Amino acid sequence: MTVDLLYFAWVRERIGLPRERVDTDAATVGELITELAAREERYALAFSDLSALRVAVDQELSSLDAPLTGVREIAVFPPMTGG
Amino acid sequence: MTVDLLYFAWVRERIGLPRERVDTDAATVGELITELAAREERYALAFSDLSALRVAVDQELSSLDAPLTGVREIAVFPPMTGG
Amino acid sequence: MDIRVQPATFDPGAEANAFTAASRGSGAVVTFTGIVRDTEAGTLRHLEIEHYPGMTASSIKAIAGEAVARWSLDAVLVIHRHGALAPGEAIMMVATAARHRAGAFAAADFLMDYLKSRAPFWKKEVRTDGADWVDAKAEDEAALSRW
Amino acid sequence: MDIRVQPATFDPGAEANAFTAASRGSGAVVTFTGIVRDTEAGTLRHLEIEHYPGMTASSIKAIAGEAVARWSLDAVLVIHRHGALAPGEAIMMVATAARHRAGAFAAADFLMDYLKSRAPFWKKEVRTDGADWVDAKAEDEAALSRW
Repeated sequence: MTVDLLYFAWVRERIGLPRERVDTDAATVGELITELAAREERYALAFSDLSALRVAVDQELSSLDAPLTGVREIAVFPPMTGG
Repeated sequence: MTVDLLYFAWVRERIGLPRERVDTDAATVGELITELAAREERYALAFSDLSALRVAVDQELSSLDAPLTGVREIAVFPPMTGG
Repeated sequence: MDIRVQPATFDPGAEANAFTAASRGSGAVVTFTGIVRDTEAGTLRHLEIEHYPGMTASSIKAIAGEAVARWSLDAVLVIHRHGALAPGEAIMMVATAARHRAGAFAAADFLMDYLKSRAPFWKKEVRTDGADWVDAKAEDEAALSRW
Repeated sequence: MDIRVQPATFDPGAEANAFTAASRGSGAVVTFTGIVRDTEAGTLRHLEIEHYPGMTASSIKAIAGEAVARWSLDAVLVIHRHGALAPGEAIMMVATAARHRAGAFAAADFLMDYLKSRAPFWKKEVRTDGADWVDAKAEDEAALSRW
Protein backbone atom coordinates (compact mmCIF):
# COMPACT_ATOMS: atom_id res chain seq x y z
CA MET A 1 0.00 0.00 0.00
CA THR A 2 0.99 3.64 -0.42
CA VAL A 3 0.89 6.16 2.40
CA ASP A 4 1.87 9.81 2.82
CA LEU A 5 4.30 10.35 5.67
CA LEU A 6 4.64 13.79 7.26
CA TYR A 7 7.40 14.80 9.66
CA PHE A 8 7.51 17.75 12.03
CA ALA A 9 10.04 19.55 14.25
CA TRP A 10 13.26 17.60 14.92
CA VAL A 11 11.86 14.47 13.28
CA ARG A 12 11.58 16.49 10.07
CA GLU A 13 15.07 17.95 10.52
CA ARG A 14 16.72 14.57 11.16
CA ILE A 15 15.04 12.93 8.19
CA GLY A 16 15.64 15.99 6.04
CA LEU A 17 12.18 16.01 4.50
CA PRO A 18 8.80 17.48 5.51
CA ARG A 19 6.88 14.72 3.71
CA GLU A 20 7.22 11.77 1.40
CA ARG A 21 5.14 8.98 -0.08
CA VAL A 22 6.17 5.43 0.78
CA ASP A 23 5.17 1.93 -0.26
CA THR A 24 4.95 -0.52 2.57
CA ASP A 25 3.58 -3.89 3.61
CA ALA A 26 3.73 -2.99 7.30
CA ALA A 27 0.61 -3.81 9.30
CA THR A 28 0.88 -1.02 11.86
CA VAL A 29 2.35 2.46 12.22
CA GLY A 30 5.00 1.03 14.54
CA GLU A 31 6.02 -1.61 11.98
CA LEU A 32 6.31 1.08 9.30
CA ILE A 33 8.57 3.15 11.54
CA THR A 34 10.76 0.14 12.29
CA GLU A 35 10.94 -0.61 8.57
CA LEU A 36 12.09 2.94 7.81
CA ALA A 37 14.60 2.94 10.67
CA ALA A 38 16.21 -0.16 9.12
CA ARG A 39 16.35 1.51 5.72
CA GLU A 40 18.64 4.50 6.31
CA GLU A 41 20.71 6.08 9.05
CA ARG A 42 18.70 9.35 9.09
CA TYR A 43 15.50 7.43 9.87
CA ALA A 44 17.28 5.36 12.49
CA LEU A 45 18.40 8.64 14.09
CA ALA A 46 14.94 10.22 13.97
CA PHE A 47 13.23 7.10 15.31
CA SER A 48 15.86 5.91 17.82
CA ASP A 49 13.67 6.60 20.84
CA LEU A 50 10.11 5.50 20.18
CA SER A 51 8.93 6.90 23.53
CA ALA A 52 9.85 10.39 22.25
CA LEU A 53 7.60 10.05 19.21
CA ARG A 54 3.95 10.86 18.75
CA VAL A 55 1.90 9.91 15.70
CA ALA A 56 -1.26 11.06 14.00
CA VAL A 57 -3.17 8.82 11.63
CA ASP A 58 -5.29 10.65 9.06
CA GLN A 59 -4.90 13.80 11.18
CA GLU A 60 -6.03 12.29 14.47
CA LEU A 61 -3.66 11.57 17.35
CA SER A 62 -3.07 7.84 17.46
CA SER A 63 -0.54 5.27 18.63
CA LEU A 64 2.17 3.02 17.20
CA ASP A 65 -0.10 -0.02 17.24
CA ALA A 66 -2.68 1.63 14.94
CA PRO A 67 -3.34 -0.55 11.86
CA LEU A 68 -2.38 0.83 8.44
CA THR A 69 -5.34 -0.58 6.52
CA GLY A 70 -7.10 2.17 4.61
CA VAL A 71 -4.83 4.88 6.03
CA ARG A 72 -3.76 7.72 3.73
CA GLU A 73 -1.67 10.05 5.90
CA ILE A 74 0.62 9.38 8.84
CA ALA A 75 2.43 12.13 10.72
CA VAL A 76 5.38 11.48 13.04
CA PHE A 77 6.59 14.15 15.44
CA PRO A 78 7.92 14.85 18.94
CA PRO A 79 5.58 15.62 21.85
CA MET A 80 3.69 18.81 21.07
CA THR A 81 4.62 22.14 22.65
CA GLY A 82 1.75 24.47 21.86
CA GLY A 83 0.25 27.22 23.95
CA MET B 1 -16.21 54.88 75.51
CA THR B 2 -17.13 56.46 72.18
CA VAL B 3 -17.02 54.58 68.92
CA ASP B 4 -17.95 55.33 65.31
CA LEU B 5 -20.42 52.86 63.87
CA LEU B 6 -20.72 52.40 60.10
CA TYR B 7 -23.51 50.50 58.36
CA PHE B 8 -23.61 49.17 54.81
CA ALA B 9 -26.15 47.68 52.38
CA TRP B 10 -29.40 46.50 53.98
CA VAL B 11 -28.04 47.04 57.49
CA ARG B 12 -27.67 50.73 56.57
CA GLU B 13 -31.14 50.81 55.01
CA ARG B 14 -32.86 49.19 57.99
CA ILE B 15 -31.15 51.46 60.49
CA GLY B 16 -31.68 54.47 58.27
CA LEU B 17 -28.18 55.88 58.75
CA PRO B 18 -24.80 55.32 57.07
CA ARG B 19 -22.88 56.13 60.27
CA GLU B 20 -23.23 57.41 63.81
CA ARG B 21 -21.18 57.91 66.96
CA VAL B 22 -22.28 55.99 70.05
CA ASP B 23 -21.34 55.86 73.71
CA THR B 24 -21.18 52.39 75.15
CA ASP B 25 -19.88 50.33 78.04
CA ALA B 26 -20.09 47.11 76.04
CA ALA B 27 -17.02 44.90 76.23
CA THR B 28 -17.29 43.35 72.78
CA VAL B 29 -18.69 44.11 69.32
CA GLY B 30 -21.41 41.53 69.95
CA GLU B 31 -22.44 43.16 73.23
CA LEU B 32 -22.63 46.54 71.51
CA ILE B 33 -24.88 45.11 68.83
CA THR B 34 -27.14 43.49 71.43
CA GLU B 35 -27.28 46.80 73.31
CA LEU B 36 -28.36 48.66 70.15
CA ALA B 37 -30.92 45.98 69.24
CA ALA B 38 -32.55 46.52 72.64
CA ARG B 39 -32.62 50.28 72.12
CA GLU B 40 -34.87 50.71 69.07
CA GLU B 41 -36.95 48.62 66.68
CA ARG B 42 -34.90 49.57 63.60
CA TYR B 43 -31.73 48.16 65.21
CA ALA B 44 -33.60 45.06 66.33
CA LEU B 45 -34.67 44.59 62.71
CA ALA B 46 -31.19 45.14 61.30
CA PHE B 47 -29.54 42.86 63.84
CA SER B 48 -32.25 40.17 64.17
CA ASP B 49 -30.09 37.45 62.58
CA LEU B 50 -26.54 37.67 63.87
CA SER B 51 -25.39 34.89 61.52
CA ALA B 52 -26.24 37.21 58.59
CA LEU B 53 -23.94 39.95 59.88
CA ARG B 54 -20.26 40.57 59.30
CA VAL B 55 -18.20 43.12 61.18
CA ALA B 56 -14.99 45.04 60.65
CA VAL B 57 -13.08 46.56 63.53
CA ASP B 58 -10.90 49.52 62.63
CA GLN B 59 -11.27 48.51 58.97
CA GLU B 60 -10.21 44.88 59.38
CA LEU B 61 -12.64 41.97 59.15
CA SER B 62 -13.29 40.72 62.65
CA SER B 63 -15.87 38.85 64.71
CA LEU B 64 -18.58 39.57 67.25
CA ASP B 65 -16.37 38.53 70.16
CA ALA B 66 -13.74 41.18 69.34
CA PRO B 67 -13.06 43.41 72.38
CA LEU B 68 -13.92 47.09 72.11
CA THR B 69 -10.97 48.42 74.08
CA GLY B 70 -9.14 51.07 72.09
CA VAL B 71 -11.39 50.61 69.05
CA ARG B 72 -12.37 53.71 67.05
CA GLU B 73 -14.46 52.40 64.15
CA ILE B 74 -16.80 49.46 63.83
CA ALA B 75 -18.61 48.55 60.62
CA VAL B 76 -21.61 46.21 60.47
CA PHE B 77 -22.80 44.77 57.17
CA PRO B 78 -24.20 41.70 55.38
CA PRO B 79 -21.88 39.11 53.78
CA MET B 80 -19.93 40.83 51.02
CA THR B 81 -20.83 40.39 47.36
CA GLY B 82 -17.92 41.81 45.40
CA GLY B 83 -16.38 40.66 42.16
CA MET C 1 0.67 46.11 42.16
CA ASP C 2 -1.99 48.33 40.64
CA ILE C 3 -5.26 48.56 42.65
CA ARG C 4 -8.04 50.91 41.59
CA VAL C 5 -11.48 51.42 43.15
CA GLN C 6 -13.48 53.85 41.08
CA PRO C 7 -16.96 54.76 39.85
CA ALA C 8 -15.73 55.41 36.30
CA THR C 9 -15.99 52.94 33.44
CA PHE C 10 -12.76 51.42 32.15
CA ASP C 11 -11.61 49.63 29.00
CA PRO C 12 -10.69 46.03 29.94
CA GLY C 13 -8.87 45.34 26.66
CA ALA C 14 -6.76 48.50 26.85
CA GLU C 15 -5.98 47.76 30.51
CA ALA C 16 -4.99 44.19 29.64
CA ASN C 17 -2.67 45.37 26.88
CA ALA C 18 -1.03 48.01 29.08
CA PHE C 19 -0.63 45.43 31.84
CA THR C 20 0.98 42.93 29.46
CA ALA C 21 3.30 45.56 27.99
CA ALA C 22 4.46 46.52 31.49
CA SER C 23 5.19 42.90 32.48
CA ARG C 24 7.87 42.00 29.93
CA GLY C 25 9.48 38.79 30.96
CA SER C 26 6.18 37.19 31.89
CA GLY C 27 5.14 34.33 29.65
CA ALA C 28 1.55 34.19 30.85
CA VAL C 29 -1.17 36.78 31.44
CA VAL C 30 -4.61 35.81 32.75
CA THR C 31 -7.46 38.29 32.98
CA PHE C 32 -10.90 38.01 34.50
CA THR C 33 -13.59 40.54 33.67
CA GLY C 34 -16.92 40.60 35.49
CA ILE C 35 -19.82 42.04 33.53
CA VAL C 36 -23.25 43.21 34.67
CA ARG C 37 -25.75 40.58 33.52
CA ASP C 38 -29.35 41.51 32.93
CA THR C 39 -31.99 39.41 34.70
CA GLU C 40 -33.57 36.53 32.75
CA ALA C 41 -36.65 38.72 32.29
CA GLY C 42 -34.61 41.69 31.05
CA THR C 43 -35.79 43.87 33.92
CA LEU C 44 -32.48 45.17 35.26
CA ARG C 45 -32.18 48.96 35.28
CA HIS C 46 -28.79 48.96 36.90
CA LEU C 47 -26.61 47.33 39.49
CA GLU C 48 -25.82 49.59 42.44
CA ILE C 49 -22.49 48.76 44.05
CA GLU C 50 -21.82 50.09 47.53
CA HIS C 51 -18.45 49.83 49.21
CA TYR C 52 -16.59 50.76 52.40
CA PRO C 53 -14.15 53.44 51.27
CA GLY C 54 -11.93 53.27 54.35
CA MET C 55 -11.36 49.56 53.90
CA THR C 56 -11.77 48.67 50.22
CA ALA C 57 -8.38 49.49 48.75
CA SER C 58 -6.45 48.24 51.76
CA SER C 59 -8.28 44.90 51.83
CA ILE C 60 -7.71 44.39 48.09
CA LYS C 61 -4.03 45.27 48.52
CA ALA C 62 -3.70 42.64 51.24
CA ILE C 63 -5.35 39.99 49.05
CA ALA C 64 -3.26 40.94 46.01
CA GLY C 65 -0.06 40.95 48.06
CA GLU C 66 -0.81 37.43 49.22
CA ALA C 67 -1.36 36.32 45.61
CA VAL C 68 1.92 37.91 44.46
CA ALA C 69 3.88 36.14 47.19
CA ARG C 70 2.18 32.80 46.84
CA TRP C 71 2.45 32.46 43.05
CA SER C 72 5.55 34.62 42.47
CA LEU C 73 3.58 36.93 40.23
CA ASP C 74 5.43 39.47 38.11
CA ALA C 75 2.46 41.83 38.30
CA VAL C 76 -1.13 42.07 39.43
CA LEU C 77 -3.93 44.49 38.55
CA VAL C 78 -7.33 44.86 40.21
CA ILE C 79 -9.93 47.41 39.08
CA HIS C 80 -13.30 47.40 40.87
CA ARG C 81 -16.08 49.87 40.22
CA HIS C 82 -18.76 51.16 42.55
CA GLY C 83 -21.91 53.21 41.97
CA ALA C 84 -24.58 52.58 39.32
CA LEU C 85 -23.62 50.16 36.53
CA ALA C 86 -25.75 49.40 33.48
CA PRO C 87 -26.24 45.88 32.04
CA GLY C 88 -23.28 44.95 29.82
CA GLU C 89 -20.82 47.21 31.64
CA ALA C 90 -17.66 45.81 33.18
CA ILE C 91 -17.89 45.69 36.98
CA MET C 92 -14.31 44.79 37.65
CA MET C 93 -11.25 43.08 36.31
CA VAL C 94 -8.27 41.20 37.62
CA ALA C 95 -5.07 40.56 35.69
CA THR C 96 -2.12 38.42 36.73
CA ALA C 97 1.27 37.99 35.05
CA ALA C 98 3.65 35.15 35.78
CA ARG C 99 6.41 33.19 34.09
CA HIS C 100 4.16 30.21 33.52
CA ARG C 101 0.45 29.65 33.09
CA ALA C 102 -0.28 27.64 36.24
CA GLY C 103 0.62 30.50 38.59
CA ALA C 104 -1.22 33.11 36.56
CA PHE C 105 -4.40 31.01 36.47
CA ALA C 106 -4.33 30.02 40.13
CA ALA C 107 -3.65 33.58 41.31
CA ALA C 108 -6.49 35.10 39.24
CA ASP C 109 -8.90 32.40 40.43
CA PHE C 110 -7.81 32.96 44.06
CA LEU C 111 -8.17 36.74 43.75
CA MET C 112 -11.70 36.40 42.41
CA ASP C 113 -12.74 34.07 45.21
CA TYR C 114 -11.42 36.53 47.79
CA LEU C 115 -12.85 39.62 46.12
CA LYS C 116 -16.28 37.92 46.01
CA SER C 117 -16.46 37.22 49.72
CA ARG C 118 -13.81 39.29 51.51
CA ALA C 119 -13.66 42.69 49.85
CA PRO C 120 -16.24 45.15 51.23
CA PHE C 121 -18.60 45.51 48.26
CA TRP C 122 -22.35 44.97 48.21
CA LYS C 123 -24.49 44.69 45.11
CA LYS C 124 -28.09 45.80 44.75
CA GLU C 125 -30.21 44.92 41.71
CA VAL C 126 -32.39 47.87 40.74
CA ARG C 127 -35.07 46.44 38.45
CA THR C 128 -38.18 47.79 36.75
CA ASP C 129 -40.17 45.68 39.25
CA GLY C 130 -38.27 46.47 42.44
CA ALA C 131 -34.85 46.43 44.05
CA ASP C 132 -33.04 43.78 46.08
CA TRP C 133 -29.66 43.31 47.64
CA VAL C 134 -27.86 40.39 46.05
CA ASP C 135 -27.45 37.56 48.54
CA ALA C 136 -24.01 36.09 49.09
CA LYS C 137 -23.87 32.53 47.77
CA ALA C 138 -22.92 29.62 49.97
CA GLU C 139 -20.80 28.32 47.08
CA ASP C 140 -18.77 31.56 47.06
CA GLU C 141 -17.97 31.20 50.74
CA ALA C 142 -17.20 27.50 50.23
CA ALA C 143 -14.84 28.34 47.35
CA LEU C 144 -12.44 29.99 49.82
CA SER C 145 -11.62 26.62 51.33
CA ARG C 146 -9.85 25.70 48.08
CA TRP C 147 -6.96 28.01 48.96
CA MET D 1 -16.68 29.25 18.51
CA ASP D 2 -13.95 31.33 16.91
CA ILE D 3 -10.72 29.44 16.13
CA ARG D 4 -7.87 31.12 14.27
CA VAL D 5 -4.46 29.73 13.34
CA GLN D 6 -2.37 32.42 11.71
CA PRO D 7 1.15 33.80 11.25
CA ALA D 8 -0.04 37.41 11.74
CA THR D 9 0.23 39.33 14.98
CA PHE D 10 -3.00 40.16 16.79
CA ASP D 11 -4.15 42.60 19.46
CA PRO D 12 -5.17 40.60 22.56
CA GLY D 13 -6.96 43.53 24.22
CA ALA D 14 -8.99 44.39 21.14
CA GLU D 15 -9.83 40.70 20.68
CA ALA D 16 -10.90 40.44 24.33
CA ASN D 17 -13.16 43.47 24.02
CA ALA D 18 -14.77 42.23 20.81
CA PHE D 19 -15.26 38.81 22.38
CA THR D 20 -16.89 40.31 25.49
CA ALA D 21 -19.14 42.59 23.41
CA ALA D 22 -20.33 39.58 21.39
CA SER D 23 -21.16 37.54 24.50
CA ARG D 24 -23.77 39.73 26.14
CA GLY D 25 -25.48 37.79 28.83
CA SER D 26 -22.23 36.33 30.11
CA GLY D 27 -21.22 37.54 33.53
CA ALA D 28 -17.65 36.30 33.35
CA VAL D 29 -14.89 36.48 30.75
CA VAL D 30 -11.49 34.88 31.31
CA THR D 31 -8.58 35.38 28.93
CA PHE D 32 -5.18 33.78 28.77
CA THR D 33 -2.43 35.30 26.67
CA GLY D 34 0.88 33.52 26.09
CA ILE D 35 3.84 35.79 25.38
CA VAL D 36 7.28 35.00 23.96
CA ARG D 37 9.72 35.24 26.86
CA ASP D 38 13.35 36.03 26.21
CA THR D 39 15.93 33.65 27.69
CA GLU D 40 17.48 34.58 31.05
CA ALA D 41 20.60 35.63 29.17
CA GLY D 42 18.63 37.77 26.70
CA THR D 43 19.84 35.70 23.75
CA LEU D 44 16.52 34.90 22.06
CA ARG D 45 16.32 36.07 18.44
CA HIS D 46 12.89 34.60 17.89
CA LEU D 47 10.65 31.65 18.59
CA GLU D 48 9.87 29.58 15.52
CA ILE D 49 6.50 27.84 15.75
CA GLU D 50 5.82 24.96 13.38
CA HIS D 51 2.42 23.35 13.07
CA TYR D 52 0.56 20.64 11.14
CA PRO D 53 -1.83 22.61 8.93
CA GLY D 54 -4.08 19.66 8.10
CA MET D 55 -4.73 18.94 11.74
CA THR D 56 -4.29 22.15 13.74
CA ALA D 57 -7.65 23.87 13.38
CA SER D 58 -9.66 20.65 13.59
CA SER D 59 -7.90 19.51 16.77
CA ILE D 60 -8.41 22.91 18.40
CA LYS D 61 -12.08 22.84 17.39
CA ALA D 62 -12.50 19.45 19.04
CA ILE D 63 -10.88 20.67 22.26
CA ALA D 64 -12.91 23.90 22.27
CA GLY D 65 -16.13 22.02 21.58
CA GLU D 66 -15.46 19.81 24.57
CA ALA D 67 -14.90 22.88 26.77
CA VAL D 68 -18.12 24.53 25.56
CA ALA D 69 -20.15 21.42 26.36
CA ARG D 70 -18.51 20.67 29.68
CA TRP D 71 -18.74 24.16 31.17
CA SER D 72 -21.80 25.45 29.26
CA LEU D 73 -19.75 28.28 27.79
CA ASP D 74 -21.53 31.11 26.01
CA ALA D 75 -18.52 31.62 23.76
CA VAL D 76 -14.93 30.55 23.23
CA LEU D 77 -12.07 32.09 21.23
CA VAL D 78 -8.69 30.55 20.42
CA ILE D 79 -6.03 32.37 18.40
CA HIS D 80 -2.67 30.62 17.89
CA ARG D 81 0.16 31.95 15.79
CA HIS D 82 2.84 30.09 13.87
CA GLY D 83 6.03 31.22 12.14
CA ALA D 84 8.71 33.49 13.62
CA LEU D 85 7.74 35.41 16.78
CA ALA D 86 9.91 38.02 18.49
CA PRO D 87 10.33 38.29 22.29
CA GLY D 88 7.39 40.15 23.82
CA GLU D 89 4.96 39.18 21.06
CA ALA D 90 1.75 37.34 21.87
CA ILE D 91 1.94 33.68 20.79
CA MET D 92 -1.67 32.82 21.39
CA MET D 93 -4.75 33.63 23.39
CA VAL D 94 -7.79 31.85 24.73
CA ALA D 95 -10.98 33.56 25.89
CA THR D 96 -13.98 31.95 27.56
CA ALA D 97 -17.35 33.49 28.43
CA ALA D 98 -19.81 31.96 30.87
CA ARG D 99 -22.57 33.01 33.21
CA HIS D 100 -20.37 32.58 36.27
CA ARG D 101 -16.66 32.72 36.98
CA ALA D 102 -16.03 29.08 37.91
CA GLY D 103 -16.90 27.76 34.45
CA ALA D 104 -14.99 30.48 32.63
CA PHE D 105 -11.83 29.84 34.70
CA ALA D 106 -11.99 26.06 34.49
CA ALA D 107 -12.60 26.07 30.74
CA ALA D 108 -9.71 28.44 29.99
CA ASP D 109 -7.37 26.43 32.21
CA PHE D 110 -8.50 23.18 30.54
CA LEU D 111 -8.06 24.64 27.04
CA MET D 112 -4.52 25.75 27.84
CA ASP D 113 -3.57 22.33 29.20
CA TYR D 114 -4.86 20.66 26.03
CA LEU D 115 -3.36 23.20 23.65
CA LYS D 116 0.03 22.73 25.34
CA SER D 117 0.17 18.98 24.85
CA ARG D 118 -2.45 17.96 22.30
CA ALA D 119 -2.53 20.61 19.57
CA PRO D 120 0.09 20.02 16.85
CA PHE D 121 2.49 22.90 17.48
CA TRP D 122 6.23 22.72 18.06
CA LYS D 123 8.41 25.54 19.32
CA LYS D 124 12.05 26.16 18.44
CA GLU D 125 14.16 28.73 20.25
CA VAL D 126 16.42 30.53 17.79
CA ARG D 127 19.10 32.21 19.90
CA THR D 128 22.25 34.18 19.19
CA ASP D 129 24.19 31.12 20.44
CA GLY D 130 22.25 28.37 18.66
CA ALA D 131 18.81 26.91 18.17
CA ASP D 132 16.93 24.18 20.02
CA TRP D 133 13.52 22.61 19.93
CA VAL D 134 11.67 23.24 23.17
CA ASP D 135 11.17 19.99 25.08
CA ALA D 136 7.69 19.07 26.23
CA LYS D 137 7.49 19.23 30.02
CA ALA D 138 6.46 16.25 32.09
CA GLU D 139 4.34 18.62 34.19
CA ASP D 140 2.38 19.68 31.09
CA GLU D 141 1.53 16.08 30.27
CA ALA D 142 0.69 15.44 33.93
CA ALA D 143 -1.61 18.48 34.01
CA LEU D 144 -4.02 16.69 31.64
CA SER D 145 -4.92 14.21 34.36
CA ARG D 146 -6.67 17.06 36.22
CA TRP D 147 -9.52 16.97 33.70
